[in-house]
Amino acid sequence: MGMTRNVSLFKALGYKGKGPFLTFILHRIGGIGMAVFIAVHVLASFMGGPAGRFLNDIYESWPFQIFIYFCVMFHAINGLRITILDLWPKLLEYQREAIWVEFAVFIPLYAFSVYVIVSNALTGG
Amino acid sequence: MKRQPRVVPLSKRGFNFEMQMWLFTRLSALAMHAIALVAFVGAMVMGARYHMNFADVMRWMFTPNVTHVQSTNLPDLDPWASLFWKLVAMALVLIATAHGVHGLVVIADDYIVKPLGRKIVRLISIVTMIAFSLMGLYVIWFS
Amino acid sequence: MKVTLKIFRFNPEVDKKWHYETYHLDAEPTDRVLDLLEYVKGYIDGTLSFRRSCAHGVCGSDAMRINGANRLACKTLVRDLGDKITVDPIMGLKVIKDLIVDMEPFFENYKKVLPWFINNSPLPADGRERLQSPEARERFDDTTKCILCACCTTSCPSFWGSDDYLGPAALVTAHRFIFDDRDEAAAERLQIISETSGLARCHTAFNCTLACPREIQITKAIGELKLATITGKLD
Amino acid sequence: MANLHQFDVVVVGAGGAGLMAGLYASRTARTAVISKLYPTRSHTGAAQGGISAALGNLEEDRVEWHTYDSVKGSDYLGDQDAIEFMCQEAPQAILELEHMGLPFDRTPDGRISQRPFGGHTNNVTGKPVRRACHAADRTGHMILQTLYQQCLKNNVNFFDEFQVLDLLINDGKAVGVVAVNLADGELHTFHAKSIIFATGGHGRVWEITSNAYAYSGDGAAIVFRRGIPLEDMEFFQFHPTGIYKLGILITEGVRGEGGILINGKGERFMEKYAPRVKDLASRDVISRAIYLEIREGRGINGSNYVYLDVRPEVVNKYAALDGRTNPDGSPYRVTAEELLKKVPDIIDFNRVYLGIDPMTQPMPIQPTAHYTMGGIPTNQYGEVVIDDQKTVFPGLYAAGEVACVSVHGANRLGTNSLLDLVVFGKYAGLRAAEYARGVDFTPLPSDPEGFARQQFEALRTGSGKENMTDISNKMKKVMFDDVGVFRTEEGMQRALETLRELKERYRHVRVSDTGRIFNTELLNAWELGNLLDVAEVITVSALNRTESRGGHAREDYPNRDDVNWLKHTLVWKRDGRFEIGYKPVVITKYQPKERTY
Repeated sequence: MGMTRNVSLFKALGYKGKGPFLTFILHRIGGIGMAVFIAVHVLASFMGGPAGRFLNDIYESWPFQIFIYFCVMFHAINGLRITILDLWPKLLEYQREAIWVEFAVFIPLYAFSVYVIVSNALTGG
Repeated sequence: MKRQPRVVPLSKRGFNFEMQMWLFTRLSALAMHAIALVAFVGAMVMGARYHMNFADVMRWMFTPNVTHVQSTNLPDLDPWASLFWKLVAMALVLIATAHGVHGLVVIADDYIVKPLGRKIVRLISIVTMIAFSLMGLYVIWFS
Repeated sequence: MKVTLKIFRFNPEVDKKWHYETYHLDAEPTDRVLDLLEYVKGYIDGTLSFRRSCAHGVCGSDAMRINGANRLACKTLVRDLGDKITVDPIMGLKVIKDLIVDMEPFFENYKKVLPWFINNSPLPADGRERLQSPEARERFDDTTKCILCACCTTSCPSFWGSDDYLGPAALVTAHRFIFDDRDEAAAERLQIISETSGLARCHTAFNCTLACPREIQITKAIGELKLATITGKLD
Repeated sequence: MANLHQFDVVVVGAGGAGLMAGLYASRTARTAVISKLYPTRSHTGAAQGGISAALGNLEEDRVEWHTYDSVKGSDYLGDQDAIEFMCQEAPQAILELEHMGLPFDRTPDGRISQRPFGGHTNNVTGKPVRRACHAADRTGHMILQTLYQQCLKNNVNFFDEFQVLDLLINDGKAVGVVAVNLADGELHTFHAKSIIFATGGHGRVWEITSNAYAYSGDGAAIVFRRGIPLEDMEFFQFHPTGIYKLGILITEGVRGEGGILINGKGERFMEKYAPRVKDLASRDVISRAIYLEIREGRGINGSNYVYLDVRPEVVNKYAALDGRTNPDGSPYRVTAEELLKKVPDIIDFNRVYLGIDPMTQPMPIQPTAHYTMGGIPTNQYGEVVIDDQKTVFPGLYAAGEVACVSVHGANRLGTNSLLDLVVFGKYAGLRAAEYARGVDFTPLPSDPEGFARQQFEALRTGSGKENMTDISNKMKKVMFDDVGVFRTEEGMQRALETLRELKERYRHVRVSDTGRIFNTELLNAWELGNLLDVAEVITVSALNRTESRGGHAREDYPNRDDVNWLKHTLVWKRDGRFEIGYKPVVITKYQPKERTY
């Protein structure tokens, strides 16, 4: 009887959460992105040879760099927010402000990184 | 009215593996931030200001391993390849692998509910964690 | 004002698949979404099914997803939504009919945290109340407000993943008892909620806190529980 | 019959009284609680202000004072033996709730906190007394949650979202109930030794009401159809302070904390109507005062509402004028922050529904239909008594708002409703279990589901075209206009005619949903039938009583008439006709006298 639990990934992403929900999603994306990158990177360094160099070329390309910088920076800054709030739950009442601070730190930092990456790519390093 | 402080003894407060890993995830995050900071300060002391660009400093902070900076214009690679940085980089790899693998387990826990499934995930994760830690250590030691 | 109301419809006896039905209504800005649903049911389509009772946000019957976020239909006013309103059932529980979902898993999770007062010590010799300071009472005041509407639990991404997660509502209930200094089963409860299906699955997405119609600081309550498992301190 | 269940005790309704009865019965008997809502959705949860008991935690208070206040509040129609019993049991009942973990607010020395409430007085000084035990303005919520939790702990069998449709009687005894499982539309028969009705009131008969949609008088209508009389149905309480137009309740606790009623001319008008306790007079008195102010054009902007003002500066001003003091003798003063702690939900309601901040603006209020004083006649042990000879109907019990003990008489004292359901819920549960221990199951009548099925099928398969919302709205309007705060012969006759017209139309009501799964339309149609039946009984009773007393205020008979009317009304329906009987009011210590505040 009835429909099964009605949560597809699409539906879940469609939930109108606010800032913290978005950061939660991005944190996961960042974490998984990094895990894959580091795994491949370590594997490539460990193996060496042509395969390693091929992988090296991929993650030295600028679009990949933009992606992985996002993963690292966002995961790190958001992780710091979560850690601070988690260890001092009293601060959780200020979670809205915490999100603002987080973006105030992340956006300029990441924008600068993207600028550097893109300008390096355009000038050929 | 006077109140007795209420404290649950360690064995009964539910501080089990799950919560230990929860705490570890937070503490390891702080540790990684600290290591990145140390790497950054170290890089500045070792002359990164004159010889490296932003991207290279970032890469060095990400893992303070000499291979991450050897293609830059640094005149003297020796301080960057010291035992100290090797140990720092290896500590980071160990912490990061544990942190990351546990993160993946947490994600898997959200979707895999059956006890057997969870056991399998944990088994795979432990194997993966050890393998990648060893590979990481190997790469750093011999670079 | 003219309002376009889009409602999730699913009749298990007729439909294979759900669909949206759109209604065009006249509404006052101060109308509750519940008033609109009642109007549709009363004058346009009597088969529309939803739960409701008190109609002013204290019974917790009419939790639904309104314009994408969980709220109580009786506590959400048209003026705060604009003229396009979409109503869906809450997520993560089986849809039985239209906006009615199967609440059993939700209550099952609630029952897992021993949601009742436990104190097996003898009563005060004079037979009167157990004493409790106003500060000690204040400690768990926030979490006594829960009306079990399920807005929080069904807004939680971990709960969407699987209903094995106890969910915010059950943890809020655990908090209400664990931090009550008259209760004696804090240790038992802490051990129940610190399992994989409990605290560790809270990833602080805050959807629960923002969805709560009683404005309970749910994430904070769960945060305090997490620390309690580590420090053991219940003050 | 596939769906037959057998229990010693079956409780119908899972509000405060039902859960209390279920909890106490389940200690010694196999008990089931059947409810059309999840228990935590019951309307007990909406009760705000408090539950009274002469605990004397903050100042001197006595059970006798509580008793007298209740008798006086009831306008001398309450049965004094029952009131004495309730007030005597009150402190123990409150303490038991505390022992079950109910989180009452606390005094600085750790005891249950109490606050003043309408009609609660120190009988010596005549000043308001702190008697209402409270948990912020969520006392009912805490009671409901605590009792539900204790029932879970005690493994009470819950049948959630089962609507009871019929009472089964065999051999002059109550032997069971028939219910429909809303989830799949299946009928279930519950065979029991004792049956406790705790289905709540019927405030949805009126247009402006603080009551839940679920308050459709199901219990009263079901037993009435089965030949049980209803008592004192003309008495219904209109709470003076409902949010304008919506009817959502603003607790008397707001006035207990110092809130003041203000008319369109900016006057504190309660000084005229109740010179001694002013804004803390009994509810019927204040509701009528508001109506009179409005009628004489002193509503806000000449409209039909007045203000309830709880802005701290106003509270402090009038508290100083009244010479109000704290328990330690210092002058009473409040800050916005303290008020916010004491009545948080009220402030929330105002912000959500009116966009008003009560700390800076007064709240627009009007009287709202609130509480059923009448109902199924019972004695103080919850046993249903079916005539003036105290004849008990075997196996049938009632408690809570659906019952008429009668402790509320013509007007209920604020906070006595929660007390009523706790005390009489408990005793009904205990008695029902005790009775069940001593008897065997009486067999069910043949085709037990027949009557229920016939009612349901008639609605489901009817070919009528009448819109039920229309019928319902007409009923609510006529009841509010003509059988509301003030009543006249002419108005009530008109109401009765309209009701009979509506009942005729109801026979042709259209139910478009023919499904079985969660057919809420069918359910609502059935509930409307109950409301119409109950509305008719109310009007018939009210027309019959040619006096004014408590919640029953007639303009054509403005005075209380103790010579002719110091008696309870009983109404039966026999062979399609109403029969009215009476039973005497029990008077022990308190002789009727004029009621002033």
